[in-house]
Amino acid sequence: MMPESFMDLAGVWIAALLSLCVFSFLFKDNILFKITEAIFVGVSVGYGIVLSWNAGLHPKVVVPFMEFIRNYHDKSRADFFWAAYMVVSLGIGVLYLSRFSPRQAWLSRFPMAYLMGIGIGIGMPLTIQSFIFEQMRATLIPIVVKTNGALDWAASLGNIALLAGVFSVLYYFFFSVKKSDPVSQTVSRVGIAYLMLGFGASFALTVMARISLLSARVQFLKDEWVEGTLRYFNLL
Amino acid sequence: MLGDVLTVWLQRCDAVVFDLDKLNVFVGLALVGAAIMLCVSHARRGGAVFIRAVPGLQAVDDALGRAAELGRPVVFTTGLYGVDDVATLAGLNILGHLASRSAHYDSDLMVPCANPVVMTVAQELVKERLTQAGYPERYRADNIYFITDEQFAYASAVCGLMQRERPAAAFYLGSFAAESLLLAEAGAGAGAIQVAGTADVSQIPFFIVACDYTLIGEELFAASAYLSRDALLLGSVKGQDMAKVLIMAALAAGVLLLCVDQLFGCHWGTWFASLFTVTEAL
Amino acid sequence: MLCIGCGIIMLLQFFVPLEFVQRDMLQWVNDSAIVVATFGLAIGLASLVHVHSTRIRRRARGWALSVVTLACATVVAVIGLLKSDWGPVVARSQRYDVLPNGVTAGVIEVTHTLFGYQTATVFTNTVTAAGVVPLQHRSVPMFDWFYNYIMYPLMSTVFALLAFYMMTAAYRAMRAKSWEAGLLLAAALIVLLGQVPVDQFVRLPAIDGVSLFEWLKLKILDYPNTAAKRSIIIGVALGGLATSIKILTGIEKPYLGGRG
Amino acid sequence: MMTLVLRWFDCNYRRVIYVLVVLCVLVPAFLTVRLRIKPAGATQGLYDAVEGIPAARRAAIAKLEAELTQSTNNHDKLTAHLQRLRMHTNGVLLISLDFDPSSAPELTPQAEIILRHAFMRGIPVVAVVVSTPVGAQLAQSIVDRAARETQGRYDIKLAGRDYVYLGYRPGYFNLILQMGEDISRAYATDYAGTPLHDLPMMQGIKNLNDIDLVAVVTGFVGVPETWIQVVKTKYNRPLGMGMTAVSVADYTPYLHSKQLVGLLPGMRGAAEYEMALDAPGAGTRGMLAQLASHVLIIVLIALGNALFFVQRRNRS
Repeated sequence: MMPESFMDLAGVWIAALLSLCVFSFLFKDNILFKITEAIFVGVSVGYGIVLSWNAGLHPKVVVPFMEFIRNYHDKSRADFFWAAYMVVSLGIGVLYLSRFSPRQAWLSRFPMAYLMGIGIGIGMPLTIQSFIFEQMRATLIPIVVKTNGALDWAASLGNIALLAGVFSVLYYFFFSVKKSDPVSQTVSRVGIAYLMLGFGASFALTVMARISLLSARVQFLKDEWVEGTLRYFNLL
Repeated sequence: MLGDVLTVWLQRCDAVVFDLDKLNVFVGLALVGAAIMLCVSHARRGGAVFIRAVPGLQAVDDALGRAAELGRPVVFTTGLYGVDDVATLAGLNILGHLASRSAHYDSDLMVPCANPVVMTVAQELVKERLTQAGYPERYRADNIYFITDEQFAYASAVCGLMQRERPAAAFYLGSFAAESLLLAEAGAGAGAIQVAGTADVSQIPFFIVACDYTLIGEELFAASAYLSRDALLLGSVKGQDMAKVLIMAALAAGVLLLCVDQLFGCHWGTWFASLFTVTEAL
Repeated sequence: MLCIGCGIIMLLQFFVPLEFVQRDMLQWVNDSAIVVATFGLAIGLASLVHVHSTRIRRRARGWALSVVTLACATVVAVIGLLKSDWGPVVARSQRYDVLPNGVTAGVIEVTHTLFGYQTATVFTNTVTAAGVVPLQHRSVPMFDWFYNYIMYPLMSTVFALLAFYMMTAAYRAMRAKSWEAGLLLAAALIVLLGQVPVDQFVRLPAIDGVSLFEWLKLKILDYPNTAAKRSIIIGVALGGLATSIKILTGIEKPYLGGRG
Repeated sequence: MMTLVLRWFDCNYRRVIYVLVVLCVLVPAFLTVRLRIKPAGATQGLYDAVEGIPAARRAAIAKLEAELTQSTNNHDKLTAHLQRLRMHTNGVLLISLDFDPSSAPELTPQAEIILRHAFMRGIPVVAVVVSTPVGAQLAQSIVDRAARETQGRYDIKLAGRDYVYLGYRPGYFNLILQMGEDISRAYATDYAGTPLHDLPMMQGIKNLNDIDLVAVVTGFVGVPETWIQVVKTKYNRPLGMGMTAVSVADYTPYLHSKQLVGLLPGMRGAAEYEMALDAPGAGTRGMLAQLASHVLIIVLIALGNALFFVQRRNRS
């Protein structure tokens, strides 16, 4: 890979040096990492501001609102409601600024409550639907499986193992039951066993993805930084 | 006659105000809600509720005490997400209880935030709790601050914070994504006692491996009840368990019906399973 | 109160089948949340500026870093918010795209503008005997350059630190201190062995057409992993619902400083 | 002496491990070793499907010709279809590169080797991105590079003639559904803005029926289901996939139920594919690093446990 222009070459060098500074943190916290961290935080905050304007507020609210004001005479009733709602939202948002005055700070609770209420309200039915119901439907499997009229041992045992796991883990999570008798203790333990096997497996499963990330960084340093620079100056 | 009227009426309703395809979700929500509210009202009338020990939470006091002894700060984070995320709200609830307890110790409670709204809620919460506990002067607004909402910029800033401030205890309670292990390993490197809890299934293994105590999934939501020992909150945990009993019963019934299907070739189980389908609007 | 009201309205809207409610109203609420959250961002920025400016004023340890942070944020924000035709061109370059057989396929012209938000690429296709040859004009705002050469490399490098941290975490904490930890360890080892082609180096029995460890890995993923995940998800959903109900009914009010 | 070393290691184990990890990843980056990996069934399935695209096209043409001679109804429609099929006698591959930079390290080698394979066999390629705007530029560079660096039936692979890159459009469910009916309804223009009817290659490709294999390389959950629903269930076209190692386990059932012709698991899938094609590349290099790191982590876990048990015995 060769940088296309001088700006790209400069960029690749900056990117490479910043990457090395981040890796230096592994050895020891040092001034280079501190500078990199400051740059990272700063740039990302700036980026966040630009994004929330250019990909959120501006196209979704400001542009339609301006358009509404310009052609308000041929707008439908729904559009009027929308505009009014936006003005109200603006009002709720402005209440946030009351935080800057110590005496009126309690007003800022309204926007917080408003955002929380919306989030919770939208979330509740979706939780039931996509978490509880979906998972329950997936768990509804028979413990006796027949294929072509004959008992399918492997499938049946597999289903039993799965169901035993789901029930015992659910039981492990019971909070208000005193689990002092040996039966419930055993069930809880089976639950923990399932949990631990599951966690160990997921941990190990992600190793590959993380190593690929590191490989990609190393590849970047080798291909684009070292080889790219050499190619740019026709040394390779 | 009455049936006809009802059907017509229901059909009309279907078109206007209520989506009958989603009736099952409504019933589910109502059942869970009823279970929780029943137990809460039972608790309000003075019914005692037992709640089992949650290992991570017993360590909270030790961790806070240790921080005070060493004169080092305590770091608390709720993760990347905003207040529309329930796990974040659960984390904030715990932050409230933690603030009440840490008030007696006078150790710095640092809350670096990745979401500005969470920051404002956290500030309000800690201030209120410290005032209730009688130490309003211990509230330092600068300790609860916004860093950035970018995942890895936030993670690197918190890693740096861990290395420089060397907190005695670190709490990660809320919603986390891939940054979970970055935070937890940086904290472990700084020698902090770490308590983590998240509802995000894919991040629990990392916390389990790297932290001293981990609240697994649902334990995060029960934590505020456990810490406060408040009767109403305990009641709601009981309600949660009741709802779980309902779900387990439904599962058991469904599995049995499906077995009957397999053995006798009928379709009761499939019908039962279809109760849990929701037609997705495309 | 507001919280309860909004919550219940949004909860009920889910069940109303009107197209207006299902599509437009959700959109509206989304827009409204964007407006309100923008003020939240303003508060967050105020907090950021306050923390850093206090540090700079007091000349606290590392105050120069605070200057760097604030400067970077300002520069990126200004560059991204201004329109691209307001500012000067920072750099201009031309490149001939040469194919492996030596034919010049086209000219790519790149300009870097100081201001602006998105890269604009204009293609002018010219048809020649060899087929379609693109002539490309690309205008890259510095904002985009910042993303490509500062933000993205930093994001992926910090993400890549996880490769190191996984190793240390595994070494430090994956020890068979108890039977639970032992199970976790065993599952992890089996899956690790199943992930890489071990059977190329060691002769292993094969089951169902895959090598032993891979078979074991699939079984662990199919049964314990799925069972654990499912129950956790169901539990978490219930816990979430309980917390939602507590907040909607005012048993817990985080925004009012807890109970009361 | 031994205790001294152990104590030193206990203090500095982090740095030692970090150096080892760097070695594990750095050394393979400079090596091109031919790993003796035997492609697993799932990988071989996708390889065979790509390899078999020209044959599948010939079969499809023959079947349609036979149908035309036998029946008379739908004559115009069938003739038009046959004409389109005859324009690309080598068949057509549709590839979707649905990943963003975070999963790109694992998935780029997969996409690259599938593209190279197609280009080597002279199979025209339609490339799309359906689920992430961020990935559009990335995907373009992958497709362009594969085209530039592959020597195939034609010396040079040209955009518009040998491959078409359509870019990203929002709303993936409807997008995929529309592609089944008419690709030009889903994508009016290609990524560069040229209308599809101006592209020579697209004359012979109207919808999914003119495509012999759909390959989806994706790092998102939910997107594969949609592809399966539309491509397999609705239009019954062959479908293969490439995924990150993490999400593969969730989709193996589709492989067993024969809804997918093949499934590449992460970096390993790419390496196996490269071996099947006998063209070691990024996947093989990556796999070498994976192998080394997996061995390292296993050794570290073993070492940690050994030290733990030794310490415990010493104490008791």
